[in-house]
Amino acid sequence: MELKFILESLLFSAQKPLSPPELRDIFANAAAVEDADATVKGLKKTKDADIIAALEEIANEHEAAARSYRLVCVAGSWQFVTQPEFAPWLKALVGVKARPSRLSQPALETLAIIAYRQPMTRAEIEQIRGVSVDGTMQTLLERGLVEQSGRAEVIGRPALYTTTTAFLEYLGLKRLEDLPAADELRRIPIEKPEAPLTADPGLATAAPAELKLEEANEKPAEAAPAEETAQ
Amino acid sequence: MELKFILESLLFSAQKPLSPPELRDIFANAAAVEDADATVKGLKKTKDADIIAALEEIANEHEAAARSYRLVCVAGSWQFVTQPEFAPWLKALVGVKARPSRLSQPALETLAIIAYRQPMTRAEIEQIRGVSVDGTMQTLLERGLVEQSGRAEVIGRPALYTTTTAFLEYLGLKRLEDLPAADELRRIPIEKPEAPLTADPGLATAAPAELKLEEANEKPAEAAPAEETAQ
Amino acid sequence: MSEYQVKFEVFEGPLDLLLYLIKKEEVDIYSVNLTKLASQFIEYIEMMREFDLEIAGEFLVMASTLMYIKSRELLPVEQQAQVEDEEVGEDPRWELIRQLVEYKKFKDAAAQLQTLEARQESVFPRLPIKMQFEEEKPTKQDISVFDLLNAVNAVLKRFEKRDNPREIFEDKWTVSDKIEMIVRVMEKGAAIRFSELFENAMSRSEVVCTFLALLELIRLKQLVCGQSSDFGEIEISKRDAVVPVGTTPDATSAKPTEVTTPGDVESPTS
Repeated sequence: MELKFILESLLFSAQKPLSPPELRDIFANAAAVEDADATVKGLKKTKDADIIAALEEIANEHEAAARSYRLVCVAGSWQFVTQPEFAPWLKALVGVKARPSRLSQPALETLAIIAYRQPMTRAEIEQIRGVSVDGTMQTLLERGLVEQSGRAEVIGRPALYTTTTAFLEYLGLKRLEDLPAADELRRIPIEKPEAPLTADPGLATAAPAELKLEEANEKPAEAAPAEETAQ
Repeated sequence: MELKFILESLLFSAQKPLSPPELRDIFANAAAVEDADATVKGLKKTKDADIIAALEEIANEHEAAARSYRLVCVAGSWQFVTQPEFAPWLKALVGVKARPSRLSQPALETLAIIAYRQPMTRAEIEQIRGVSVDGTMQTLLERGLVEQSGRAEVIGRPALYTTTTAFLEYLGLKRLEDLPAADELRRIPIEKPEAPLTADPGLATAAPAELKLEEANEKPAEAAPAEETAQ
Repeated sequence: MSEYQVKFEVFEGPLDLLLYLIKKEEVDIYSVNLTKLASQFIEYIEMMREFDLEIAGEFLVMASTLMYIKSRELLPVEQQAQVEDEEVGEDPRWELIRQLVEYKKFKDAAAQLQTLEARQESVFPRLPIKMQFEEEKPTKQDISVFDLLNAVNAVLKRFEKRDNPREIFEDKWTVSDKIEMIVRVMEKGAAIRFSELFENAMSRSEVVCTFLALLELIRLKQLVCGQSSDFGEIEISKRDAVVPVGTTPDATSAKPTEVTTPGDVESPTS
């Protein structure tokens, strides 16, 4: 039996890269078994140099065979590896999650609203965005960027949403206060509508409101605390 | 990129045997990734038949290459395995395989009868073996090598037994058809010779010319149907 | 005798014993002398009795079958035929041969399964080194604070349009003013901190204008933003030599999706 193929079978089955000394030890251990046959015993003292020469020969043969894998030596240890062009399928095999696509504009807007005005109910967000946010909220929740953090003390007790630690990590922020222009943007008052739909269970505490930039100058103090204490 | 090599790289990297449907799913998952390129997307709907054909081609190529490993199909799933002659060194590498103890002679005989003639009732098995099979059936059932698979439509409705996927795995078989000498054993054409048995005391009972074991192969057609309907 | 004694333990049943006896005679099953075989079998049973071994029922049943066959064989041919006519079933000789042949085939098959079983013990499946792909969870490149601010802006803009058509943006500051201001500040060359841009802001509207101006400049690739570390402050620097801003863009034309690309945000401060 050729030394080459024995080495190949070992590297083929090994769960880690093997160095010539490790391979040599395997030959010695195999020969130490009680019922080891002559071939096994004969390879007991295989020299490192012979092992290396055989490994190089195997590597060359696999290179020439040009299949989907190669035998490579990394830092003195040998292992079989697949060729890089198969990565897309191998990722699907090992279950590496596909890189999530960039957040859509609606999702970003929803996230921004929650980030600057948390905690918010879904109805409040929808009031500001003017559209349903079911889909985008789902995305944000799935990605762990926002989470439910209690319930508003209003009719229907709707869920309140806040951003998560993961959200801060994604943005590389230490804390929410580090959001750019956080103070300013947070203080933009959200006024209650003239005829608040208080009976609507979907509506939340801070009745969704108008965002009047110019009015912010006139009365910044009143609206701000309510929003900020919630954080 | 060839389908063949993609499949090879997958089986080369998989931690367990993969079936054609599992491989097909990997193709679909790889294609679902956002930045999947045209090749990856193009293989999205690879058919099982194409996968199987490619797998068989790979297996043949490795057989022909006659290296230390092969691609094999066991119970419908494909995996790379090393050739048995390298076992002494692989045992030194990974340790002796954790495998249940070998089957006893009675268990093997009972298993063989079920494997070739399934489905079988206990009484039919005992008819062939000439002894009770209670103990061995118990062993085979406990080891998951055979299972009950319905009841025979005869008086008493006795249980019918068949072999399991674990049986194929235990013996490293692709499918039941690959059992050694399967054709011959399934339809043993043991026919009563046309010439009456000799009545002379001390002489051979049967007319030997008519009843040679080898002849079983030559005239399977007549006896076969009766045997095969039992399956 | 001693041979039987040793062998007895491994006979699976009467058929197994019969096959052993046939094999010992070195004849084909079909050519075996059943009379002789019957004698040997019964002799064996007798011996088992002598040794006080428990004899399984199957062996006794087989012994009686063999005795019957033997007695038949000893009858003259004419009488034998008569007996045969009276019988309902198969010729017991043939029946026994058939059973032996069939059992022999499965015994051989069992041996082949045993070979496969032994072979499988030596077959090692490849258990590859676990692959490691770099974790590709979203990083800060996926969402930047600018995306976020931009989104806020988009919301604010739409909100105003929808609910306050009559309200007029307080025009104290314009986005173009702020663009010019930022360009002026940046001409000095050094990178500045994001917060510096807002240090002197007097009102919300000024903050928003400044911010929109910044976004616009990033969009026009005049400026780049980045963080030197994950929790570092955002820094703004010039992309390269100042390119005069041709037309002052309208702030609303700064479509959010165009504002930053991951690459822009990512670029480290030089």
